Amino acid sequence: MSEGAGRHMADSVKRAAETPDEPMPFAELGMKSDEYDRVKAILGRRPTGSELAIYSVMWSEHCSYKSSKVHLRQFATKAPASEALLVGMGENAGVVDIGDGWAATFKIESHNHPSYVEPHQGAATGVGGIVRDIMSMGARPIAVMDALRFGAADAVDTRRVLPGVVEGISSYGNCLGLPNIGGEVVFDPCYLGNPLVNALCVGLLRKDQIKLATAPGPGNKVVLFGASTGPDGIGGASVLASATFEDESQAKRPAVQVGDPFMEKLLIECCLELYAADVVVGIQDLGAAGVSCATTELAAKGTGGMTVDLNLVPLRDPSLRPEEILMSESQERMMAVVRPDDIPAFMAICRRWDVPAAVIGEVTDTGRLVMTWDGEVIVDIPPGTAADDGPVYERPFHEPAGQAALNADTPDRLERPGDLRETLLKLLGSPNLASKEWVTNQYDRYVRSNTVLAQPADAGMLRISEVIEPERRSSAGESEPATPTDAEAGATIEHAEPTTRGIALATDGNGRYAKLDPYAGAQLALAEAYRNVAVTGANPLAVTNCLNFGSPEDPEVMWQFAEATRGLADACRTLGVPVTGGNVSFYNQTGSTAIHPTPVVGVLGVIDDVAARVPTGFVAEGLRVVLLGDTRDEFGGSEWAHVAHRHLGGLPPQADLEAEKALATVLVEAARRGLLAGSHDLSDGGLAVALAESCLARGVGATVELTGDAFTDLFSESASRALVAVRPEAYAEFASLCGRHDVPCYGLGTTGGNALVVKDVFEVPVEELRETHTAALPALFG
Amino acid sequence: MSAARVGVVTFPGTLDDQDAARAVRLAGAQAVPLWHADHDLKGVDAVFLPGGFSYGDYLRCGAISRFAPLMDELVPAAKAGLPVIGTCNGFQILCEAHLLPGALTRNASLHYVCRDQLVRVEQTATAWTNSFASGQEILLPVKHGEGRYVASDETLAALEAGGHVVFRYVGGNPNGSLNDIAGIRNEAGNVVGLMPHPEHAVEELVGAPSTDGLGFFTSILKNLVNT
Amino acid sequence: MARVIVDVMLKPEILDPQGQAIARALPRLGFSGVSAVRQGKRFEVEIEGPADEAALAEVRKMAETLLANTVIEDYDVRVEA
Amino acid sequence: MARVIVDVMLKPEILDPQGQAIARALPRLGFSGVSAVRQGKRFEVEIEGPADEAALAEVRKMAETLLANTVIEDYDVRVEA
Ligand SMILES: Nc1ncnc2c1ncn2[C@@H]1O[C@H](COP(=O)(O)OP(=O)(O)O)[C@@H](O)[C@H]1O
Ligand SMILES: [Mg+2]
Repeated sequence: MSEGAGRHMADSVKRAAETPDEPMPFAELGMKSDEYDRVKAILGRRPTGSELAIYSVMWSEHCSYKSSKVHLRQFATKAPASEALLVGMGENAGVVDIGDGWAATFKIESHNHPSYVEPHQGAATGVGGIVRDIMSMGARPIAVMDALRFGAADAVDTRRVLPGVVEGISSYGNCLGLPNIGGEVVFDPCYLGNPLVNALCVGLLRKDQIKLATAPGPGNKVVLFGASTGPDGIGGASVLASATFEDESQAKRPAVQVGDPFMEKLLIECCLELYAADVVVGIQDLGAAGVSCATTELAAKGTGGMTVDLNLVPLRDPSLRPEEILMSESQERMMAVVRPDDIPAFMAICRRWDVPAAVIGEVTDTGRLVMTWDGEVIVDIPPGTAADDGPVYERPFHEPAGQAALNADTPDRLERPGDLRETLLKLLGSPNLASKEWVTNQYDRYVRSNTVLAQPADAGMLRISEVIEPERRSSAGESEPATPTDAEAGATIEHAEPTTRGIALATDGNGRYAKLDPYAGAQLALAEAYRNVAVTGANPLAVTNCLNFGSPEDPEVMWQFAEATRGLADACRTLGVPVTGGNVSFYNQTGSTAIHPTPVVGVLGVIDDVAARVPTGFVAEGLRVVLLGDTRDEFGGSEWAHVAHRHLGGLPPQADLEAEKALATVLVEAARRGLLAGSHDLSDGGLAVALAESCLARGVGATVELTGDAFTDLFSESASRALVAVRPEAYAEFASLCGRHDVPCYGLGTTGGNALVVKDVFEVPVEELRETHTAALPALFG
Repeated sequence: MSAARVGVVTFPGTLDDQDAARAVRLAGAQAVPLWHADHDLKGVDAVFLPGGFSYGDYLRCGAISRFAPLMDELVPAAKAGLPVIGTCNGFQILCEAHLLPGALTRNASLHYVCRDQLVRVEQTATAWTNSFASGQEILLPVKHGEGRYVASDETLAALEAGGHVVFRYVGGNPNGSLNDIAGIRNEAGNVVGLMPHPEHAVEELVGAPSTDGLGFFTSILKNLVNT
Repeated sequence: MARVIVDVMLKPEILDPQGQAIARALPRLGFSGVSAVRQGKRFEVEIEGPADEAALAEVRKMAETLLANTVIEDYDVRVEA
Repeated sequence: MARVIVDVMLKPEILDPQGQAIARALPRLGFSGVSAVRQGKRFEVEIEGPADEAALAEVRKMAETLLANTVIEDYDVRVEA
């Protein structure tokens, strides 16, 4: 029935008023009947198909955080006072003051499920999405990181998922010119059907250039720019488009989104030039829920009203219905609010970068978001009701039935090894502890020329040295005289001299610890990332987090979530580092079996002078090897229990946050005074693995002596510990610094030679360590 | 007398232009931005075609860029003797533009590779390598997915016979290049292309653990002063 | 000995950034009259025996499981003319 | 409106690691009887007018200068059957 213009009429507001009882497919769109009733109450009538599209996506778990909100609030209410925090939770990404007028914005986000369905594209678009979040704050993205979790390394499906995910991250991030400065690769059978792909991006901007997602100023124009809108990721909306009209065109609607990193690179440069030209009043990236989300959020945070003509949205597929346009998750799109006088300049910059752009609407002060299609009003809603007033659930939770038994099954019953040399090699060659070079060699870590530390390092570190003004100027080829980018012929590339300042970033998370005790597990994740930043000499400042859990409708999962958020919020307060933003990923489960609760925590720190950064490991011979922190008999959730016995039980290591804080203070101060020649934090695999990795860093061996039980000393995973290499002449000063802060400090031995020697226990040539460490992943993945 | 002026070209998708400009400045020259859409070389003394993913590396690396208006100016200028260097994507563009023979294809490993790579300087008689000693081994990062140099047997034989292979990988070939070729030059020696990145090995603190890349920039300065 | 051709193209509804970039570049290169370009893959599979129904069925299975990613791609198998 | 197909394959003397990797993987996946695989590109070019000789000449030029790198690749242009 495609006569006439070949286009069906859309369900209009007028029609909705006339057909109040027409059944709408809210359930198919994942909406509960009480939620649907609320929409009707808000509007005083049934919603149109387009309105239902908007409410259903905006009130989805993903966009509204309806199950997590009540718990996430603690990050704000318990947040420590922080002078560095410029923009906190609730914006696209948090912003922190890093000194000298510079600010950094960073955030981590999940793209788990899409990466299982289509690993390459899922992971690639995960990177693309988080990069746009950072751009929308007014920043230049300067680096990415990726925290990954897969099923068992030798599982057949892992061989499909891992190479695809890595290739997706590699192809997208490399093409954007963003150095990849760190991340994690962890294997555990619990992630087999639910791999985790958490991508982090950090951006840099001047403190006074922060942009916000807001649409103020009636009369200002709404511009959609970037890729055209196609039928990507709108599985649900097709139901709607065909529900009220029998329609033949809706058969093929892919759930998979394909990324175009080249378009995103153009968008980055285009946005930066738009910001520099000061032609952007407000800006929002298009991610989940696409145009629905961008228009409702911009309008809700601005003057409160907006009109949009959906016919003006540039389409890749002309058969798209308005409901589908609203829900499309096509990648590489942004929405800006622009003063009418600035439109010519805005469009000229977009043209210069080959970025398609279209004015699709206008800001109003009516308090209504009004959208039209073929001249008819199809949406007329108060935008805040969709963007901010979504449902909030106090989901029931209780401790899992097996939790007490799990905690009672301690590793004490496990047989401890006689041959510790063999144990070390077994751990070092196990997929979780083996070298991740197979992965990281596929990532560009050098582009932008500011990478001070990257793989293999405890934290990635970047020098702050950025061009403030867009430097690439054309002297010809632009017709509009209004173009703000015309520059004199022969202009040299403008630049800011590199500062000495730097930022460091680390992400960590341990699902086994969190499974044993989600409260402590989340704290340990934070403690490890915090420690990884501090061992490089940077002062930890702020936190982002990605909370990966099973179904919130399962009270046992919800308990894990409640405990983890409580633990993380408490630890942030104790350590004095606020949460600036993050992401929740629920429903990571296969059938009724959830993944281990996996809070992944990212910490950002600042170092005044990157020349004072402490490299990872043993960099020279003749250094004193010093262990900081106390070692207890702690094997619950340890890598040893996992590798040697496939055992998970007992309690995770104790999270002593005061000790963690003291350790960081000592590390940062010692770095500032130039006392440390090298360092490495202790985590999975304990001292033995830290020693081995330190030797591998530059091929320098070491001889150390233990005082307690060798197995415990070598393999326990007690937290709040680090290994440092100190020049002999600096040792006294360093030891007294430790004393002043009550940080236990044990001289273990000296660096040098071609082997790791643990006196009276074992000796392993560095080459043998290297062979074991590097062979594992290539053997599995080719 | 003003400093030597080295043009640094930006195509859509170029990534290492800032880095190249910084390296040019570190060496004491002036970096002049050249925009792909301009028909204007701005009177520069030499041109650096930096790495990246121009046009997303779509179709083939460098295939679309070589049609840029700027290339209409650059190709005749290079043929007339203007010193030009292309690194990584810049090398690919030079091959696509037929300023250098052969082609760069998908790495034999089928993976993108980023690593610190030892490279032997085989030829110092070029505008960009005269500061090096012949046979000198230098450490530069490679980072590319399509760096495997291929050419017909005749071309390869001619390159070798003429001494036009300027750089060779040593201690492992990262991409399967024929004859371990990392970089080549044209007949006249003013046009050089290589896959490794000198601009990422110019400062102690950042990039690869080496400052060997500086030699490229001191070479071109020496060359410009001498002419 | 026979040669079987497997053509693999992105499904029509899936974004083809490469094809789009080529199509956008064409006018600048002086080519007009092209409304769209899509880029896909072509495989030449040399089989040892004759290209009979059994062999083709085998290649089809190969296309389905290995050569094409059927989440986003369609394929077509034929004996070379 | 017509569709012109451009097939681009590496010249036979140029190593094709992608094709080789596929050929090597086949036996592991249970496929036998394949002696070689080569991977190339297939372009679908939609032209606005009819696929007459003039249009084909234009596409051939496009293939020669842009779609294929004739240093290493051969191409074939044809109207879709
Ligand atoms: N997925 C990844 N992406 C980028 N870098 C990674 C990734 N996985 C590991 N790395 C890097 O490899 C190095 C070693 O990793 P790992 O052994 O997990 O470090 P740690 O034990 O200190 O957390 C680190 O520099 C880390 O940032
Ligand atoms: Mg670490």
